[in-house]
Amino acid sequence: MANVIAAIEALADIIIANKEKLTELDAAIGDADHGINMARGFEAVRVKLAATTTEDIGAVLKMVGMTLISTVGGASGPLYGTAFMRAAAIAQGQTVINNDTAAEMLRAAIGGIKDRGKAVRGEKTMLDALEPAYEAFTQGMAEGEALPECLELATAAAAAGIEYTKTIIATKGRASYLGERSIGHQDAGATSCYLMLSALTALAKQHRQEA
Amino acid sequence: MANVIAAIEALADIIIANKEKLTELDAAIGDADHGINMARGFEAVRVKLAATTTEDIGAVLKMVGMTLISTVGGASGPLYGTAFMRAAAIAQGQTVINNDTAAEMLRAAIGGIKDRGKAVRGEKTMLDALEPAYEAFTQGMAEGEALPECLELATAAAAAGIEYTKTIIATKGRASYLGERSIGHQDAGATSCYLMLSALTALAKQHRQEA
Amino acid sequence: MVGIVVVSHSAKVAEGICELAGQMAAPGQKLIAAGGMADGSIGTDAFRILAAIEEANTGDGILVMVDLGSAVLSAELALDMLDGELKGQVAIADAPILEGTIAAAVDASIGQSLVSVTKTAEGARDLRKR
Amino acid sequence: MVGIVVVSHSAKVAEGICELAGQMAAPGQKLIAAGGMADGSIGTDAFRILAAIEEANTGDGILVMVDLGSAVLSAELALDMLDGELKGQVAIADAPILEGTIAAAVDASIGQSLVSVTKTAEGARDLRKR
Ligand SMILES: Nc1ncnc2c1ncn2[C@@H]1O[C@H](COP(=O)(O)OP(=O)(O)O)[C@@H](O)[C@H]1O
Ligand SMILES: Nc1ncnc2c1ncn2[C@@H]1O[C@H](COP(=O)(O)OP(=O)(O)O)[C@@H](O)[C@H]1O
Ligand SMILES: [Mg+2]
Ligand SMILES: [Mg+2]
Ligand SMILES: [Mg+2]
Ligand SMILES: [Mg+2]
Repeated sequence: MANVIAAIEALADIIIANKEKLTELDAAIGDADHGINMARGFEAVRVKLAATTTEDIGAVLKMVGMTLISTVGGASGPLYGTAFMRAAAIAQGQTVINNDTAAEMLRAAIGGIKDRGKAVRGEKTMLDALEPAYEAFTQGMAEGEALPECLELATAAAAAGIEYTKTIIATKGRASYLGERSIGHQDAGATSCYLMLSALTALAKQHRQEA
Repeated sequence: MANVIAAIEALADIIIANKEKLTELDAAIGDADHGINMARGFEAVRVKLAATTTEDIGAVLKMVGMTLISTVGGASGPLYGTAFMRAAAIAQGQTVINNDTAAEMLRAAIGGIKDRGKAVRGEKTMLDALEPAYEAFTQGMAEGEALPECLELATAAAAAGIEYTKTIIATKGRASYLGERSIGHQDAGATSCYLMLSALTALAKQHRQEA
Repeated sequence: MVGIVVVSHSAKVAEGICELAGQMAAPGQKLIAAGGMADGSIGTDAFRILAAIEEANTGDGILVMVDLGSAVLSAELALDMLDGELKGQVAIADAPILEGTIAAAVDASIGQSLVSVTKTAEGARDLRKR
Repeated sequence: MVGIVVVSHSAKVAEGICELAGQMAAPGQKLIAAGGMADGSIGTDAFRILAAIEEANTGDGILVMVDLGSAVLSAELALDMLDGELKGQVAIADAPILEGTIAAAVDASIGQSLVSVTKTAEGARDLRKR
């Protein structure tokens, strides 16, 4: 995998590029700000990243988490913020990451989102992308796949998770105001999760080709 | 009784002179604005009064009611506003007022306050000054007293009503937030009622002396 | 869509609530703030409420949200000043002002009736925040 | 006196509520607004909440009032960032933000405990406006 700075840049790029799409998804069943929130957060991350010199993955992820907490503004701020902070704790002091550590980081991030948001799978949230993604990732590992393939499997599972969110009622977050009327719409937070995983997949593949 | 303009001026004078006292009373068990509210209202009434030429008591009282509604701001705004409007309806087209009409105006004003505020006597509101005042006024009439004496009796009854408000729990208005802790404090709105009655009494007596 | 009027003693509160509810509402949703007094003081003014009700009126009914008991007095006085036909199309919600307005805006935006929107606003009392 | 922090997605709402509650409160009562984001956007920011909690702290406990579920997430995150001792003195009310803050301010102003003030805030859900 490329270095952590490049990875975070890739996340910022894909989120900012999809600002409008994410906002539109949130407009249908929420308050029309998920893209705005996340883009504001990752714009701030980009600024901090420009001044970052450490290669400590934990330190960089912690910076990302803190920045999202103070700039995103919506529920996704404390949720992604906590997720990055928890992943940071796992990667503390490390400069390269193997499959096992990556899986553990993803697991810790999901745990953070669950602790913070008290949601479970099936409530039409980012968890409906992330939990299947984690399962697919570890499944890939068990089958001996390398990091790019594991990430690719995770991304595909997250995409399926997005489709699944269209079929269920939101019971957490603002979309729960709509009750049954939230059916038929995909969750914005699940979509931003998917986008980030897909950006990491693309980066990992490109990095291997270059290597 | 002097003309209606002089009467309203007397009300404005006494309220504005007691702005701080009324605010202090409201500070103890409310939100510290009754004097500010009422003074703002009667300052606006003064301005309107300067441009008033009609001697129609109903028209002047209606102007007073409308002005209080749009400038007082607190509960006392719609309450006194409604009271003046109801009294105005009784005095419509009249330029002098006898005891009977005065009593009817007071009764109508009280009815307006009750319709608007849905309070009854004993809830620590302006009604605890006004209802005894009305009873004393009509009692004085029954005993053949002239308007100044009737007003004097009404004012004394209102003063007793204020004392009574110290002994009871507020169950309407902001003071009800305090529950039992409202005991021991006198009601600001009952006090502004008393002040207005006392100003009218003084004016009526002075007018008779001058006559 | 049922129009919504937000009456608060504070102009800031009324405006802020309308902004928050507006985020959750359909584009054409009327959310009219009637906060504070004309001179900027804290308080409520029945004439401002009256004007807000007229502004919120699209023919589908109007729900008035209030912050405190004294705002109810001003709102009811405003109703008394309305002409009979419009008066019958206005309801005052006995609901938490912020939570009720947001819930009501979501309901009104999908074209629910005044009765339904009022019930939704009043039901916001039972929404849990966590 | 228990300090009170008002967390809203809207800076206007948080400030306005603090003004309204301040009218009913004793002079020394801490009422700290933590509304909106540092750049003025609508949202909540756990670091602003954290700073507000510290500002509201007088040693008698702090009650945090929130507008919407996502404000709870930021408030709980702020609590997680507090040192252990202070963290134990902070409660987040599951109460209507405006009505609860006013009731809580009255209760806090007469020196009631954090448990009592929290209960009063949460009881505001059952206050009727008329
Ligand atoms: N309690 C929760 N647990 C997990 N995810 C949640 C929760 N609440 C909301 N979300 C996610 O956050 C997304 C909304 O983020 P965003 O629009 O930025 O915040 P807000 O809803 O506060 O405006 C939702 O699409 C959902 O995926
Ligand atoms: N429902 C009511 N019926 C009659 N009088 C009331 C009612 N509510 C409040 N009042 C009177 O209004 C007075 C308070 O007026 P004011 O301080 O101007 O308004 P607010 O309480 O809104 O700040 C109280 O002292 C009381 O006499
Ligand atoms: Mg959103
Ligand atoms: Mg939002
Ligand atoms: Mg007052
Ligand atoms: Mg007031």
